[in-house]
Amino acid sequence: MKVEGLRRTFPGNISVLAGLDLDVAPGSFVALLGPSGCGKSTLLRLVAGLDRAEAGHVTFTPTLERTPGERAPIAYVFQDAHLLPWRSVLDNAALPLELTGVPKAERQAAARAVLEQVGLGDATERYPAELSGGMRMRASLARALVTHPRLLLLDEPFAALDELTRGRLDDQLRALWRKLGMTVLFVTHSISEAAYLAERAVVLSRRPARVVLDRTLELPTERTAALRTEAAFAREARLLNEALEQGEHW
Amino acid sequence: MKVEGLRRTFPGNISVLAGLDLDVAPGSFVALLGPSGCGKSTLLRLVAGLDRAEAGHVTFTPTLERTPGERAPIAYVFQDAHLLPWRSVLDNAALPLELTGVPKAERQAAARAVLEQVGLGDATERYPAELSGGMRMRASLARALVTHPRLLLLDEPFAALDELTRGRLDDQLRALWRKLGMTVLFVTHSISEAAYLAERAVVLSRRPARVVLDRTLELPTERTAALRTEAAFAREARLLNEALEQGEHW
Amino acid sequence: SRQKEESQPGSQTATAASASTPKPNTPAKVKLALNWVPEPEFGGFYAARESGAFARQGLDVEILGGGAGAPVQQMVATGQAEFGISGADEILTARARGLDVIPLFAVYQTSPHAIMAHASRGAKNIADVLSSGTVALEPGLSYVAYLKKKYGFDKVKVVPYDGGVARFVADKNYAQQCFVTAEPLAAKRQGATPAVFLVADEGFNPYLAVVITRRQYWKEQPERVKAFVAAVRDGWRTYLDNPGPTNAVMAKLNTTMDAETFAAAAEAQRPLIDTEATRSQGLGTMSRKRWEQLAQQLVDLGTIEQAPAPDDYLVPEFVSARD
Amino acid sequence: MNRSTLRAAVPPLVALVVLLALWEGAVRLLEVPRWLVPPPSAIGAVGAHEASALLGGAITTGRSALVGFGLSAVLGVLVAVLLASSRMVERALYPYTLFLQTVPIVAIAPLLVLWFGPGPRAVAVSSFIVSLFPVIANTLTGLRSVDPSLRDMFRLYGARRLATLWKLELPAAMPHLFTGLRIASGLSVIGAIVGEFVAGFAEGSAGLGILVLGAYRQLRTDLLFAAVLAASVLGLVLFGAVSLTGARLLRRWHPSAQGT
Amino acid sequence: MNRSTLRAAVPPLVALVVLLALWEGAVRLLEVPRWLVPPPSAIGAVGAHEASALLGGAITTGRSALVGFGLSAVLGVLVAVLLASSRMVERALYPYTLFLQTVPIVAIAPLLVLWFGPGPRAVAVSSFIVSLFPVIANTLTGLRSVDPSLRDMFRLYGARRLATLWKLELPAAMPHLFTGLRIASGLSVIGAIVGEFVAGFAEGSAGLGILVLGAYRQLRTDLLFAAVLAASVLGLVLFGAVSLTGARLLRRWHPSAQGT
Ligand SMILES: Nc1ncnc2c1ncn2[C@@H]1O[C@H](COP(=O)(O)OP(=O)(O)OP(=O)(O)O)[C@@H](O)[C@H]1O
Ligand SMILES: Nc1ncnc2c1ncn2[C@@H]1O[C@H](COP(=O)(O)OP(=O)(O)OP(=O)(O)O)[C@@H](O)[C@H]1O
Ligand SMILES: [Mg+2]
Ligand SMILES: [Mg+2]
Repeated sequence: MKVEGLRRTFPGNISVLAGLDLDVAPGSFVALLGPSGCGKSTLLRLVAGLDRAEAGHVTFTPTLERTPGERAPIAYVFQDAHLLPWRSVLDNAALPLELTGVPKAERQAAARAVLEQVGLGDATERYPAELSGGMRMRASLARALVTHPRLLLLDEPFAALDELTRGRLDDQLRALWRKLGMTVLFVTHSISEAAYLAERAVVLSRRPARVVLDRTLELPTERTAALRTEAAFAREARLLNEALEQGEHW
Repeated sequence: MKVEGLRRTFPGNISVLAGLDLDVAPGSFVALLGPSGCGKSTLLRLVAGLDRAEAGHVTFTPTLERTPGERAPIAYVFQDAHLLPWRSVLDNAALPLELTGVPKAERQAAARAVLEQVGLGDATERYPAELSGGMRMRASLARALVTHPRLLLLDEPFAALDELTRGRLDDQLRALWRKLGMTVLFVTHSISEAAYLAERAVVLSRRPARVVLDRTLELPTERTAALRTEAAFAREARLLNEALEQGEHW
Repeated sequence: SRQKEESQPGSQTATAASASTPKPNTPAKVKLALNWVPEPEFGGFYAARESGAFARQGLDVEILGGGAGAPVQQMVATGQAEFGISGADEILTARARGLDVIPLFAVYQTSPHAIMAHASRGAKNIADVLSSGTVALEPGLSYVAYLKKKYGFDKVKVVPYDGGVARFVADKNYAQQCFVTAEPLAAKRQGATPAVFLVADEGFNPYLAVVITRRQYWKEQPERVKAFVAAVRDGWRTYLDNPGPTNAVMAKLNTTMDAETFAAAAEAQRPLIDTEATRSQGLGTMSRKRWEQLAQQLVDLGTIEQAPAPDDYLVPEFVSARD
Repeated sequence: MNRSTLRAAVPPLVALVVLLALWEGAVRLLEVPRWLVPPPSAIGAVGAHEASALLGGAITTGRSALVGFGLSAVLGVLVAVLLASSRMVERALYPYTLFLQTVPIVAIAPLLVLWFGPGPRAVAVSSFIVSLFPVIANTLTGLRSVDPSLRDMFRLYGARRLATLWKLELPAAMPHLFTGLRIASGLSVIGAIVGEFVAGFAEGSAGLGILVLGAYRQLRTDLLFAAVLAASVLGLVLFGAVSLTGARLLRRWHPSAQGT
Repeated sequence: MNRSTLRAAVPPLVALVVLLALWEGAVRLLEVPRWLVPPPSAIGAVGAHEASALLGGAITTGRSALVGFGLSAVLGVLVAVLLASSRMVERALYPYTLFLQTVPIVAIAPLLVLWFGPGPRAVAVSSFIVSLFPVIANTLTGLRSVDPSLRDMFRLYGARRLATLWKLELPAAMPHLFTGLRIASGLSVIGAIVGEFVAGFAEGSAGLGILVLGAYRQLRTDLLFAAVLAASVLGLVLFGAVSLTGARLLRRWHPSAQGT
């Protein structure tokens, strides 16, 4: 995936991206950090093709056209849950499969499995209005994971979760990535989460977003809770933190 | 504030609170932790009087009736921003004052000041749909702070914010609390944030929520970033973490 | 002497009335409610206004144009208007329902209600028309009920009358109810050749365009009512003599009707208004016997339960004892 | 008919009784003539006396209204979907759908009768024309009000036009759509009655419109009111059916149906 | 009239031209008799010829319709607010507001004429009655659809009933309300015309309803169509004004007005 010279300005002359470049190798796990309002969500939307840039473009090699039989090439966990209020959690999670024509029994089984993974196994029949904030985000995550996408875009999926749940889902996400090898773009505000999860971290500056730091993390592939206390981890976290502070004052 | 035997069950026999007791001295700063979906938001809603318990009650001493001239006795930062989509950020932040009859010039000045504090000084004229997720939460926070409430309920207000902004707002919130001496109930998923901010931490178990740990933190009143690296801080954090893990398995 | 006055020709009555009542300084304001838009059917009323006949009687008359289903009788009964225009059968029905309205002056001596069919069918009378094809009739009208009772509608297909003549023009086997001064002219204008048969010739002939007032008003203002009737009679005389100027006035109010149609309709209705009876009794005359006969017919049709006593609603001043 | 449905019927019935009592009292006290505003008791009496005519009329009219309403519901949604397909199409055509609503039925009745023949068909078409626009207008607003983020989500997952319509737009538009149907339910009855004024009388089964017209002509105000009330009951039945369906469909997720 | 307004006017005008061309062509090709469906050219000709009568009629009718529409808008919102005040009140009274919609105007015309006198007043009331219900129904749905969390927020800050109504419920109901007003705009014109059929004729200013009635009687189909078109134009003007106002008010925050 190659992002070249991306420019996006909102009405009112609000320049969010002013020529951003980013090159992401297939199968890599990239964490995206940056101050609130800097343009992370905007970038993700542009990558997903949900918004149009004034200049620049995003190209995918290999192309991200849907292949026959594939569930969905891209999945996106939005910053807000965006569930369909008239559907149960199960039917919400099964939606992407439904849209690609997977038979009912199969898609429900798949949705149930992934809901179990995110800890919503006992809430499959509830409606979004009956969930807590964190449960809604988890349902939304399940909806994204159910498709086994080739490109997974996550916009602060775990912000509303307690640290235990979050840690558990971190581990699951990384395991899934290692198993399936999809490309992951992960927006987070948590430096330690970024360091723990990603292979590579990109820190953006204040609006208009520019790349302050683009670093391949020097950490082992196998990651466990123990990693968080290691020196290498602390160094990476410090580097990220410094870059963030630097980006604040750009 | 005294919570006694609070019980709340949602349709479908979902017991969320099954007799919860909590005693909060006026002017204290309490952090509330617990797994996702355990009932924290429900508890806050009950305390705010937005929901009715089947049993038990919440009493306030001194009473929380609005005194003449007071802006609003309670303020609440909801887990989702809940801004009025048809109002600019400024008018959203000024809303509670508008509802208590503060004259226009005065309330706009107050709103502008508090928006400046949360870093939205240059977005006052924008509409909610034109904000990033983090900016929306900050606008919502500004709306709560503008009233100088006697009881401030915060439901994960900083979850969507980057760590720098979050740290800055943490400090501001604590400064405000020390200056005004209101009672604060602060729901968060971040153990370090809880330890850094609060005088006292309450950890809840899984649904139905029970108090696993209720501890007055042994930390100095004066808190700076340096505190985070001290041993006392680490100890408190470890205690909270243990309680959370314990609550998971209850 | 009353009777004598009545028997005199209309114009003389008017002069006599105006001579006997001193002209008030400020004319009395009254309202006349029509049951349709301005058309030759109401020519005499507009003529009375335009020629100054109302003014000479000390009246300032506001003419309220109506539309389809204008509730004229109710307006008169409740005092919304002092005078109104209605049909004799409707007046009797209204009385049976408790509206105390009384007839004063009948414009049409012969009812203009008719059935029209295409001349090409060669029908000689209504019985012929009703023996085949389609006929459009409006439910609830007393003359329709009369025809039904007399001939039955077994051989003809009855469809609702829609107020227009479009389907008539389109269908050679289509007949419909009509007002001799209206639909036949419209149909002719579109190239059809209608044959028109009066319902009156079948023995059902209610007065039409009858001026009514409220009994209460007659009691309180007998002179004014008489003056009004006199002016109306004057107006109709004026209109029958020379409809042109009044037509021009009405054409301004009702722009949907062109000058030729106005003239043609005025001509078509003349024999229905100016009859042998009016030549001897004066325009607008009504006979007690015809009212009684009509009342009996309505009872026979089941429209009303019992015939009202003639003395309850017929005021001798306006009714001829002769036939 | 379960318990809660029964309970739901109490307030309108209480209101009805209060209303009727006030009416009867007012008419008696003010000595309003019966031919002007008959008291409910008189209307009830004539209603009982003419029960079979009224029932027959209600069935005839109700059938036409139901067909008209059904057509409106189906075609209204279809047209709204078409209009919602692009702003261009909406701008070009939406104003003209309004045309249907501003045409006095009486003016196009001859065309209706020519095309559909006198009787129930033309009446149903009249009912349809009169009740169509509210369905279009409300459904269109509903389709246009879909949360853009949800739209994005569907686009992302490669949803086809039809799937987006079926699984996103129409469900999201439901609350609006049902408001449109509620309005259409009443209008379809009035459309049928007005249609009957002009085009409706198939021998042997006079609809309420014919009854109204006849009663009006004959100044039988009590019968007139009875027929009008029968029409209202028809409208209420349709309205109630629409509302119940709506409440049932929306109950678990839309605030407008909460607490019903 | 700025540029974007002008640009917005292009699609409907193009649609109009296409429509008229099709119509003219069809009428000529199929040799439809002029008294049945006149071609647009004939309607245009008679429209030009009777321009002053049509204009006068449109002004008379328009005035009544405007008054009726205004009353509907104001009272409709008030009634909806009343109904929204409690489920009990809604259940008890909402069905009866439907009554207004199912009453054939002809049936209550005598009452209207008696209470308001023949002429513009009664016509305006007729327009009002016909156009009221959609405003009620839509506003009510709108008021009921307010996000419950926003309601909570207002409760928390001790908002009084009136402030909640004014600052939360009505703004939130705006998209629904404007849909109701759009429907009411067309209905108010038809209500005025039907009112004129029965009650409308004040000297010197025959409304479009009277023109329609007369033209119909005289089988002047071209004039009839011209009058009906004039009525539609009236409706469109009202509709356009409502839509523009709505779009302006909702532009910055509601998806239904985005991209207009
Ligand atoms: N209206 C409702 N109907 C049914 N269940 C509900 C309803 N509202 C909340 N719940 C359930 O109550 C439980 C507690 O919800 P609550 O929002 O209080 O959780 P929470 O502690 O705030 O979680 P989170 O950290 O994820 O926000 C959840 O299991 C939720 O599914
Ligand atoms: N529709 C819009 N109109 C105007 N400005 C917009 C619009 N959408 C986004 N913006 C602005 O663009 C900027 C970037 O927004 P974006 O959502 O990408 O931020 P973000 O990096 O995701 O922030 P956060 O971490 O708070 O979610 C913000 O300043 C926001 O106000
Ligand atoms: Mg964002
Ligand atoms: Mg919560």
